[in-house]
Amino acid sequence: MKEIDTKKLINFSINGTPAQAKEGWTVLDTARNMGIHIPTLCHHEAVEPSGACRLCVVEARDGAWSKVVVSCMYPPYEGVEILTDSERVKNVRRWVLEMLLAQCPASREIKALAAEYGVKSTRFRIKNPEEQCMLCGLCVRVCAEVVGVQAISLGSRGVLKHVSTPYMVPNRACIACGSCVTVCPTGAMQARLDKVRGDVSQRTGHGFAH
Amino acid sequence: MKNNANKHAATGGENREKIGVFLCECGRKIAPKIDLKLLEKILSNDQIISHVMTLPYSCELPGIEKIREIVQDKHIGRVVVAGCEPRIILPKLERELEGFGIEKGRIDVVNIRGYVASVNQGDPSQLASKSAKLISSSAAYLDALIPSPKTRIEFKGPVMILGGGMATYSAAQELVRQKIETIIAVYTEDTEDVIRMLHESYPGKWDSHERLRAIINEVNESPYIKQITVGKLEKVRGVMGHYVVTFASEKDKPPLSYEVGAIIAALDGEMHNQGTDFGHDGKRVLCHTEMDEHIWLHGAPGHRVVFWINDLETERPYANLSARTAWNMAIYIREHNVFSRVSILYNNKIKILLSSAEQIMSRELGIEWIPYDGTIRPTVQDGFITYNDQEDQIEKELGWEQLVLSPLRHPGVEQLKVAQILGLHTDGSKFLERNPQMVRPEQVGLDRKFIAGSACEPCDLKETLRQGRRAAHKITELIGLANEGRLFAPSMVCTVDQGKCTGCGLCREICDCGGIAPVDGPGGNTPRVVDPMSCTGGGTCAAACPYHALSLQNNTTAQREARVAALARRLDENEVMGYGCNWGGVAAADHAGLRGMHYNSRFYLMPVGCIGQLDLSVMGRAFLEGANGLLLIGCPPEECHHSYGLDHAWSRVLLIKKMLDLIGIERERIALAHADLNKPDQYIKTVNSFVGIIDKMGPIKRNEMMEAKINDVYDTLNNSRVRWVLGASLRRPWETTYPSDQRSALAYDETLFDVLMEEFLRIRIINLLKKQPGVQQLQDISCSLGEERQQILSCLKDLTEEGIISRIFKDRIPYYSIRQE
Amino acid sequence: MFRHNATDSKERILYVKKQTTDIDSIMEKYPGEPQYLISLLQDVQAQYSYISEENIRFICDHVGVPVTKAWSVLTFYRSFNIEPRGEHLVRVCCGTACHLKGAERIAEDLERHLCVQREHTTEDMHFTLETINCPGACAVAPVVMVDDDYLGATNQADVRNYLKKL
Amino acid sequence: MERITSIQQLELLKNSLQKAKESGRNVVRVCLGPGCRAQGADKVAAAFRDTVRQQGLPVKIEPLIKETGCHGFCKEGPLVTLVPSGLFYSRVKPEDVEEIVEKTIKKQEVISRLLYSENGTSYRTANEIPFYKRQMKLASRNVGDIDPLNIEDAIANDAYQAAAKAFSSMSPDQVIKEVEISGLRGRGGAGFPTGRKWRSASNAVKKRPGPVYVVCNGDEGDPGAFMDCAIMEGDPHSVIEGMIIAAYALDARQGFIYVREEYPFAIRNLTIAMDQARSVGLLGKNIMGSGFDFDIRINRGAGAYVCGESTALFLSIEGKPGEPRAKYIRSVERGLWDRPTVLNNVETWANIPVIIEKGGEWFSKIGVPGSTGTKAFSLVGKVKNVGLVEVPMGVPLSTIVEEIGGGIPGKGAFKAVQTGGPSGGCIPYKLKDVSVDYDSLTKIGSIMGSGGMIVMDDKDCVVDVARYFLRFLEEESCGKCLPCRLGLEAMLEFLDNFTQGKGSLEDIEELKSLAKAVQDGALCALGGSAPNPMLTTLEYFREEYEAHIVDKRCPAGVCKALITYHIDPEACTGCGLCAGICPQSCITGEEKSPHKIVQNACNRCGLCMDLCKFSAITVS
Repeated sequence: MKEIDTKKLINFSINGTPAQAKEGWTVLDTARNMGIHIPTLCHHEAVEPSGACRLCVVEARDGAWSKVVVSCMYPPYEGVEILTDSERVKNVRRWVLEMLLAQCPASREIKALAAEYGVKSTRFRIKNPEEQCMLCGLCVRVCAEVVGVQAISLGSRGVLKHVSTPYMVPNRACIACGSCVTVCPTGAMQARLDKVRGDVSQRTGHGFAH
Repeated sequence: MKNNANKHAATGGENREKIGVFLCECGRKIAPKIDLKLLEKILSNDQIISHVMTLPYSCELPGIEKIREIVQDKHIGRVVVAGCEPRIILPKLERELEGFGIEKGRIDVVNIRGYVASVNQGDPSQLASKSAKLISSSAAYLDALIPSPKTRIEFKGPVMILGGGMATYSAAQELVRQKIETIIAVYTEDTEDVIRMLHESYPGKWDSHERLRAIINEVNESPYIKQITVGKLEKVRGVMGHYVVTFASEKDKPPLSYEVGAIIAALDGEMHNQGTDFGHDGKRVLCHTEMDEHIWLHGAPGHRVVFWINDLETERPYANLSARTAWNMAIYIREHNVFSRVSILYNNKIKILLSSAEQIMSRELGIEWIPYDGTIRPTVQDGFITYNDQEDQIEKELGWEQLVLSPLRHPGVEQLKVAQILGLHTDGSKFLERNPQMVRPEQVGLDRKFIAGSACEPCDLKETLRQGRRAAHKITELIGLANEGRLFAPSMVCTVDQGKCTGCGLCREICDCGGIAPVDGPGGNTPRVVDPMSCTGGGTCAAACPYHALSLQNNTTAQREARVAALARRLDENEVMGYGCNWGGVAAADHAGLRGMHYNSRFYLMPVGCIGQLDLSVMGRAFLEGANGLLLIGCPPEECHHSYGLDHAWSRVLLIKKMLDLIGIERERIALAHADLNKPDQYIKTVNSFVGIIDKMGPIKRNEMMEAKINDVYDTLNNSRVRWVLGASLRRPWETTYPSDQRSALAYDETLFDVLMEEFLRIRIINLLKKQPGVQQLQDISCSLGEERQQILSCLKDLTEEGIISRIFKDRIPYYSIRQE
Repeated sequence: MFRHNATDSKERILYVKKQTTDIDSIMEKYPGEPQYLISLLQDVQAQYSYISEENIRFICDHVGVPVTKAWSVLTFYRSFNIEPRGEHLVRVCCGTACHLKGAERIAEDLERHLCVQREHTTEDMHFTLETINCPGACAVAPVVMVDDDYLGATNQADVRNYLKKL
Repeated sequence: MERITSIQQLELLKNSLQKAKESGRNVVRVCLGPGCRAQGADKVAAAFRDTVRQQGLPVKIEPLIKETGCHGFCKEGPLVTLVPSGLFYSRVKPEDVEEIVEKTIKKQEVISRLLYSENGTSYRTANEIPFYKRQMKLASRNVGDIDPLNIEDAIANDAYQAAAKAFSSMSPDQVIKEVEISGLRGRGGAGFPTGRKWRSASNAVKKRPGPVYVVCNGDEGDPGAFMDCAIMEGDPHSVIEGMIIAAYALDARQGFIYVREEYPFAIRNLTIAMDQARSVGLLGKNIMGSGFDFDIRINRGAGAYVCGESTALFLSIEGKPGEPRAKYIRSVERGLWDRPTVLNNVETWANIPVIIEKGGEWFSKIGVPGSTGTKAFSLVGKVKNVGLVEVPMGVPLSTIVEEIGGGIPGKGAFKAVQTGGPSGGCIPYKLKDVSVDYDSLTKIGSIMGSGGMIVMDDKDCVVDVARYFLRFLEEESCGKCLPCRLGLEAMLEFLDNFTQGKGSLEDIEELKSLAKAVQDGALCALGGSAPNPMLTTLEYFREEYEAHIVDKRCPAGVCKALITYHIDPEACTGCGLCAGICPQSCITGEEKSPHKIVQNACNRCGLCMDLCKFSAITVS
């Protein structure tokens, strides 16, 4: 358990409304507790935040200083002003969504979210029209943190990054619980699950599992 | 009926713990779709719920802090969170609330988001009332919990490594390095003997001799080691932490017993030669082990040796292993005899990976790798082997003076016996399966049995040694935890009530995780204990126990009955309930919820760990409390995470169907289905179709007579003889077909039906007599039950003889009454 | 075809022996802690030129890391190979200085010449073509490294000729 | 050598070693920096050793052959310096060695052929050469002088004196204070004041007692930069000493040096230096008998640029993939294994001993206010004197490029300088007088970065350079956050379009907006600064972008889609080489008469141009 002083309150503001947070809360926690909506994709309550999708960005202002931060990880401090829908923030979200439309054109969820921000189409090259995965890594984090088996991992890096199992063969460490499917924000894991778990009924002996 | 209501439900009594319910708004996902205000109001009328509250997000830090606060202020002991998927969020809640008096097992999460808000269309108040029913049933489930204390595991005694495989030494090395007392049971104490015998299981490993010698010496010199040479393993008793291992000894002496804390089985598989296939004669055409022996005796040959990797031709998947062995031997031969010529002939379907250093080595040593076209089999001739060149498709010949074939691998007869004694189910020729079951998260990473060596799956010596080290690592970890007092058995495992256990052995027979072990007790039968570190908590054994002696702690049949009763009582006539297993039905329903797929809102799903956990009594209870239909949704066939839960549920459902039929209720009111978590649309079809079936039939016409009959059915389901006979039909781990074995299916079914009828009648009579105190004539009984007198008479006779009822003659007419104690 | 004279082959064998160190002796150099995963992988890679499925399991066991974790490390870092590498490693520097002086054209030419994509190995397992970022020899850009030798201020023809001699 | 068990002993040892050094013995220093090595310096050194051994010279004359680190003047390598005469020979070949031994060492004659000459003047010693004249060496003070594999040589050159001073006469707090006074800013790129970093780490430990780590960032990933490599190779002791001092100030017990794998010699030299230091009691348990324990481990990078980012580097040391995490809690508070950690760049560490020895006051007077001390640069690209330079902060850019670097070679014209690697910006010719310090460079949109300085002439296309850096970062992006992984790809798509003559002027504004989103949204500095090269080139060379988009032409003649190759019929001798090698077989012509390129078959691979011996192939 982290040593947190739960009594101390931090006063700041979100979109001009006064907000109070306790130590250890993030901006997102506080905003949600107040009923303020911030869009997220890679955030899930059951696992640690990773700050990968950058959709939950907000602008933090303190006098003349201003910075775009991710609300799912940013700890508010006394007096900071948080704007959840400023122009800078919207600019980031719009571009991210437009690029996402090109990255995972097959995802209904992404399309719906993009439409909310007025992004209907994308100018960028669509590499794979079937793609749904945005590589937020939620499946990997759930598998490690909640299920505890670490059957999948993020392989490679940069544009080649992908969710995979070692040597691209079904991993026998997988317990076929489907938690990854349940948390996937874009529906991509549904298509990938069979590659991870393989043919469960044929499973015997030892695989890569530890 | 009322006296039945609490038959298997725990009575909370005076110090019943308070239950708090927390409802999540979950942003836009729950709040606007379900009228949470109304839901709060409905729930506050439920007597067992003492506090209801709505939170924006129960699962995030602000929400959790609020829950902690309320739990402490209001002295709440059990918590229901109504939000999203329990599979995902429950571990976090358990972790966060553990220090606040809410131990594992005292939290339940109801997925109103996935089962109500996002899949059902309807106005928010309707959805609120549906949610309320699910939440109330969950509260009843928690209310019936009698918490079991945590079991601390301690290791009493050293670690024993038996089986005599090569992994013995690597495991022992690791253990003694960690200063853990170790006993190794081997067949020979002589190091050189061990190395001489190495080729039996791992031919061609000359390069490893030195290393192996070093390991054995290190082990032997350690003060923590005790080496014993023993005979056959006779029996193993006890559970992890305290085993008694008994070996046979020479004729007149008593068997040797050792008390140990943990066991590692080092089991090496065997290699058999090809018999006469492929021209095998043991002299010119040999197998790997024979070649190794040949070199051992006569040195490296100075002629042309051809290794043919013929595993694919004998339909065995270990070609790469054979190729490695051949490569090792080839190097040795070339290095030790410059006049030798070595070629390795392999099927081009095998992918041979050589590092660049090995490629250079191959070239330097002049070892030829020859791939051939795998579609055509090479033929062995005297001095030649013909093969089809993959490049030009020409049949070519390769000359040989010695031809070495791949061996046939076998787990070994002795090894299989040892495995069997350790509680593993073995099948004649199959390699030992390790961890075939996929268990629930809290047990992930726990090894239930520690086995290392090529008897599990053919492997290299290095891999065997690795497995030995790994087993030792795992044990070291456990012992370390235990020494710190931090090693506890998982909370949801089976326990045996020794008072009820008769030692019939049914559970041991159907248990696949090897968690049920016999204990030596007085008398003829051997009562059972459960090794909590081996048990995977599937619970089908508990559901099968004829005497309710086994139970799944913190997740008992009583709790499930309470849940099913609470829900059934609240359901409207046109509503249908179902149980989904955590891995199949529930997961598929979660998935459907996630994707927002709509389906019939009159279906109520309850979660269960494995569909096999559902006792007959749980199913019966549903109908007893007013359900009109019960759907059980498990994993796809052969994909049960607890081995055979679905198959066992199948047998139980069939029995219920028979019972329903007996009392004139449609058989279709209970059904077994399976769902793949990744196919939510299939799940929806299942649900919609079942609701349709029930709709067509309408509600069960319940009158007093019918209620009494259902009650009798419920009692029959708890009858130990019925359960025993059913137990005979449950699928055993060695059976390879689903549904279970069909041999003499009809004869069995008839027997079962006879038993059912008989026991049902008995119970009806008993219940009738119980209900109407005083004495009754045969005629009255026959009349009230609507059965033929003859049958009743014989039954009455038996009951009287058994001393369950008493018979009084008045005017030479027998009057029957229940015997009062 | 396989005739060697005795002394000749003995020498060669000694050379070969030096090349393959047992993976166990590599692992013994490092304590079994997760932080040594990368160092171990590097040493194994240096020894075997690639990390095989088998070896990764040994390493993971030794440092106590699940294979999936090691897999993401393995694929994240560019210097690890999961398939055997060719006998000679041809590395074209694509650092800024070299880029300005036409490294890209040399890399393209090598792709054509060896009939292989960059980061891949020729079919006869002779050459592996890679691009690297900067070995620090900007003064003599463009640079191509063949195994451990630098070819400085080079051009397409020089590289081809050098490779021909190997 | 004996173990040093007290500070006095180190002093005595130093004095005796210095005396031996001043005895006037002949020394031959062969530069084995990466540049010289690539030009065959190792063969030169071997030739020296062979010759000396074969000749069996008398003890008085027999020179000591020292293989030193990079001397800086890589262009003229391999470099050989002779002590005590100070003669500086350049472009030495193994064949010259015998002559040098015969003439210069035995007879003190100068071989003028080997002296460096410029504009008709030849220079006898290094200090006279314009390249060295304007330089001031602090961080690289011993690089090129000492034999990095011999700790005695380093001790004779005052290594470990500063550590001794700190141990004997300064409190940990004073050490931090001294660094604060010096005004030293991190040399790794961002320029965070080192003293402040140490101070906050020290405070963080007080708040959360426990282990604290000292880390040296030698993951010099910027393509075209090799200063850190030169320091680690040439003077590993200065880095080790700097870390010891910081460890003393922060009471750290364990240090890490993270070195790129591409620098095998740096790894080797550091390892040997550390082994030697350990064996003489300057590292490890009970350093110099002071009772202070500190040890360092080397971690080899494994080919990931992003591991230069602090959080990624820590993860990499911990044995994980180097994916940065958000730095809302700074790494001095939660770094390696979640413990307070001080991470500095190689050059910063090398500066520490100087500051402790000569005082922060003294150091702060070098350079300009706000940017004190010196900075090492690797001067590469289209410049005459390619090499490693170290100058005081605040020197105008033109001084570095034109005076030290000797201007642009050949007919080219000075067009721009790219500083700060892929995260930096392009400084155009018109701003050539900008003072090279942290703040001035940031003001004009570039950054100091780790010190790569790439000079470009009119044959270099800025769009292509911007694209090159983006491409580089796209390959090196860890791929965790979307603005970086997708944003760089998207920006690259824009630039690809430009280099192919597609796109419109509105796209430039859109691109700027996207760049802003990437800057704002990216998780770490790699993504956040990735648009810099493109933004600065857009700012200063907008007309070149417009030429690509509107006129469909690449002024520098680089962008493949917009150029054509021609054969100059006057220069062509008809040797037929190009026709023979053309992969498309699109060059035709009779032997001994000018050839021609069939344009529609040409795929513009440039092979013909690169290989033509008569420079007959031109681009337009």
